[in-house]
Amino acid sequence: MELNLFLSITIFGIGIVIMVLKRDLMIKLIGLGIVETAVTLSFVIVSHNGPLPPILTLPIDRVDPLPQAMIITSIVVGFAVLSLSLVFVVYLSSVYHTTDSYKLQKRIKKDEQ
Amino acid sequence: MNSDLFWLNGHNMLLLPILIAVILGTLRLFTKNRWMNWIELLSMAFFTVIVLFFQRPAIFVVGGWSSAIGVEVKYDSISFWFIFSLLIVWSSVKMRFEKWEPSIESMLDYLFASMYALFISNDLFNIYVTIELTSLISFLLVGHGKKPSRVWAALKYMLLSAVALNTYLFGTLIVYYGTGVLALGALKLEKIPEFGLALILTALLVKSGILGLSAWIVDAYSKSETPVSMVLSGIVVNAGIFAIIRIYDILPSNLKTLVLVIGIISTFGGAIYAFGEKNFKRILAFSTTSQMGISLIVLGVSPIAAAIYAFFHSNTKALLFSKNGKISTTIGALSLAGMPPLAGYFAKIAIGESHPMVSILITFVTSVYVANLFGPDLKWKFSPFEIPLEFAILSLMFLIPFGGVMYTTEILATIAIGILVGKRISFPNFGDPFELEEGLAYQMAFLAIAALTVVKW
Amino acid sequence: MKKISLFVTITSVAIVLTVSAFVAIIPHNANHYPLVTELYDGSANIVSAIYLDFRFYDTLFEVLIFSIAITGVSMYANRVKESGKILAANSPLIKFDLLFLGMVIILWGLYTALIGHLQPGGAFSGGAITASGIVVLTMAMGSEKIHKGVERFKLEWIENSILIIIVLYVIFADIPSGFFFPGFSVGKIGDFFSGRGALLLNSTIGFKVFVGGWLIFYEFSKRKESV
Amino acid sequence: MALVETLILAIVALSASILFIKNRMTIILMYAALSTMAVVVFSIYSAPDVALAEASIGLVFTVFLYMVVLQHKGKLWVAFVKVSDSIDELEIELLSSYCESHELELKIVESNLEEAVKMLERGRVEIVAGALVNMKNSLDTRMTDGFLETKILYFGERESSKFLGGFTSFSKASKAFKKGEISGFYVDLFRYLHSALKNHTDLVPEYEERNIFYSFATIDDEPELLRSFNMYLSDIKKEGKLKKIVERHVR
Repeated sequence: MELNLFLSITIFGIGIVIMVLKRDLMIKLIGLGIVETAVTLSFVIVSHNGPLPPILTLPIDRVDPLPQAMIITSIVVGFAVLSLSLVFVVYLSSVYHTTDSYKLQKRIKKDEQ
Repeated sequence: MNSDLFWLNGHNMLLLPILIAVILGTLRLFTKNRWMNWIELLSMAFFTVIVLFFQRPAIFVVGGWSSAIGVEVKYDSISFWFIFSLLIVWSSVKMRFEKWEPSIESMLDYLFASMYALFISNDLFNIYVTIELTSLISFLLVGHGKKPSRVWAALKYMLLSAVALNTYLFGTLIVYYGTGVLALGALKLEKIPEFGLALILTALLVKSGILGLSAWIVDAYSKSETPVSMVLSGIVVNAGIFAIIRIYDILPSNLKTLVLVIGIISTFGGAIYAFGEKNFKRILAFSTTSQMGISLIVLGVSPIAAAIYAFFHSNTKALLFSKNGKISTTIGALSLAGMPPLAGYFAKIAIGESHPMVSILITFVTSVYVANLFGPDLKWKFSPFEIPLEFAILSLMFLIPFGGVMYTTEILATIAIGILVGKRISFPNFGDPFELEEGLAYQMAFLAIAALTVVKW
Repeated sequence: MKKISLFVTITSVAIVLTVSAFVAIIPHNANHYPLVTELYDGSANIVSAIYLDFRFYDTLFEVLIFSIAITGVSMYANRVKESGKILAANSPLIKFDLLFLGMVIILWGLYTALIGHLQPGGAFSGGAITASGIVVLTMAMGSEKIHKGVERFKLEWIENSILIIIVLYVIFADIPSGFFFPGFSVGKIGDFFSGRGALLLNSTIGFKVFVGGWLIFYEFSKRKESV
Repeated sequence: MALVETLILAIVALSASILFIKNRMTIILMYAALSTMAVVVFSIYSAPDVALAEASIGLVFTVFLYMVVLQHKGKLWVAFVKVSDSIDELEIELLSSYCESHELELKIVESNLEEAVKMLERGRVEIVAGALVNMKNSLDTRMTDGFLETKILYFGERESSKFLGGFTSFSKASKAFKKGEISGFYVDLFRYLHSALKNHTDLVPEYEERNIFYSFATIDDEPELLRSFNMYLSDIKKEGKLKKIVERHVR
């Protein structure tokens, strides 16, 4: 595979490892943001098959506009998911006073008994 | 529809329910009145039934562009079964007339719009957008209520499916990189890079409630409110399986075998987890994983059979999750186990034709955990919202001439033995290794397996 | 258990990376979109032509996603009991500078949103820039004074009713063509009134994104420093 | 284009270095730097729309949200049980000085004894204060070291007697004891003196047990909090500050 695409897949994997390794929920969300950045990067890399931006240019010497339009959609989707999960984290930490996921799971298990 | 009145041709009538649902959902935010529910029910039922009865199988491009630059939508018999089950479950949830705030009601309308749009979608990126919308609505529904543990279940669901959908997007990108098209109809002719298909398949399996891969399913189903569980298990869980059916015939053969294997694992693993459970909703959650595995097995036989199976399963599971009374629970449980006059039996015939032994085995494990559903707290009770679900379960009886009747006595005997075993023997209860980190680990492990199956060194 | 899952994750990510290094893809270099979309859609910026016209079907769901996120944030933030606020800048010079900067950013965002069919930009980035202008204004004036506007103008209602405008545009924009999604007049390329409904959609969706960003920031700034 | 490869490699290095960093603020700033580099890559690869959208939504507004939500000062949640003024003031002063020395913000929730213990078990608070004694079978949570010596007064028979007989206040326990509902109970000195001074109780303790200490109850899944608090107590004991504080409040 092309080098840039391979590097963006590497960033994808690192983001997921951050989501598993780190116990703090905020940092898990940062890892999710890194995953989304990697996807955006790979879309732009694939769309770049010509020198010029897709404004008033011939199809021969411009980039492919379709992946750019798609990734703008998914950037907005990522922002929506981020804000929702952030408000969930705020609510949970206002009840249990921690954002550490292990402690949170323990306290919720105790709370349900 | 061939008769165009004004500009309402087939294309527009196919898209009309989405727009009506969006308008109604937006208007619903401004009013608290209960009669608004009636308006929503009647209008959605009217426009959807028009589509279901008069629409012929067809492929449109939204807005009438050429297929290369527009979004392609496709209506066929698979879409028919899924939209039919969506309409039934959605209207039965609306008929409960819960005391919800307007925002939740409007979200149900948006959910109808997005699921309908998914069920007619024939474009990889459009499938992504609609699945994302569906899952966002379901996060909010899961967290609704007073308990904080619900919010934790919703957050877990959200993080897991966000990772899965980013994986899907990456796979879509790689498919587009190799072929240059997104429409599934045109993809059949191209030579598709299989790595991208492996990524897409992993993401869709995570969304479709397979055991382990979708680690959110147990908490999200067992902790949320009753109508929310009905919505999740009757409507939302169909999203993944529908998308898998759509992409099934462009999958390479080794990925098809992988789907079959994971289906068998999920069928029996989910059943084994359900054996030891005592909690009603947790049994049903594990049974959902098991049934989704069965529908993956059926998918190996024929796509339309899988669609019918999903139809039967969503109605049955919605009826069971309502936990309304003895009648509904008995009908749902027997239909789940595959009692001959009920829907589950005719849905299982598809397997029975090719390999009967598997069908008998599935019936046995299902009836073993179905026996645990009948607790002491069930009452003789009946509510009007059950009617469409029960009618839908009984309605597949008219398939007798097509499906044919086979193995009736064997299946009856198996159900009896299974229920006896479930009543007598008490199985050990395994804990649930389905927390957030484990779920991510399962996803990545399956992704690695799928990548190893498609790679050519 | 957690250690095992971490180990599994790292090994499988490594496996996926090694596999993807061996995957060979022949790039297709697709470029389906016509010259400057003369016949179909008059907008000079083809990305805007795609997500406001050719694939507006996807953008409709995208707008739905955004409004659902706003509803959810305000729904769940009301459950949080703690409260905080952002104080105004204390020195008048900094206050004036921040005010000026915020005004400039808001104007820039409006321009970006409105001109999206001729230049890079468009509804979503323009709306977000305007919302960050509101954030800068909040740093200057303090959160109470700014966020009075949210209650006063009933912003949520306006922001929701924009969806109806969009759906009506979709239904009634191009009746003669016999299809739902394309909009009205194509217009000349580079013209301000070009690109079918680009101006209407950019302004409405941009306003929706702006209000949505403001509402989200408002809900979070009421629960300042709570994580 | 070599510049783009170097930028993407820098993004890889930044995201990998996040794995080894603990501090949240640093991580968020590194994320901001990372997406800034991504924006530069987009604009080099002639994707101006994506660059603008990522810069405005994915970079600026997201970082604004993180900065607003993230707290810069930890909080210590304390469930406080009122017993009598002197011991209450003493405990408040100890907790607040501990918070000052550890840059924490003290949040106090007032409640009665059993609710406080329930909140502690459910993880709603991290410390319970309110004249709790660190002797066995008093509370089944982790107790810190003692900060003030007291006595335990036994009423009725000593075996099978519980702390306040399982009641929340001394008066209830004594009423129940007079009615004969409980065979016996024990209470710490301050609760006894408080109610004895208020309403002249005629109960006299049969037996008293010495070298018992007042202490705080901490939540059981945070051992580091317990350790730091014990270290703090031993430090101020060594300095002699503890003696001063105690003498200021308790005669």
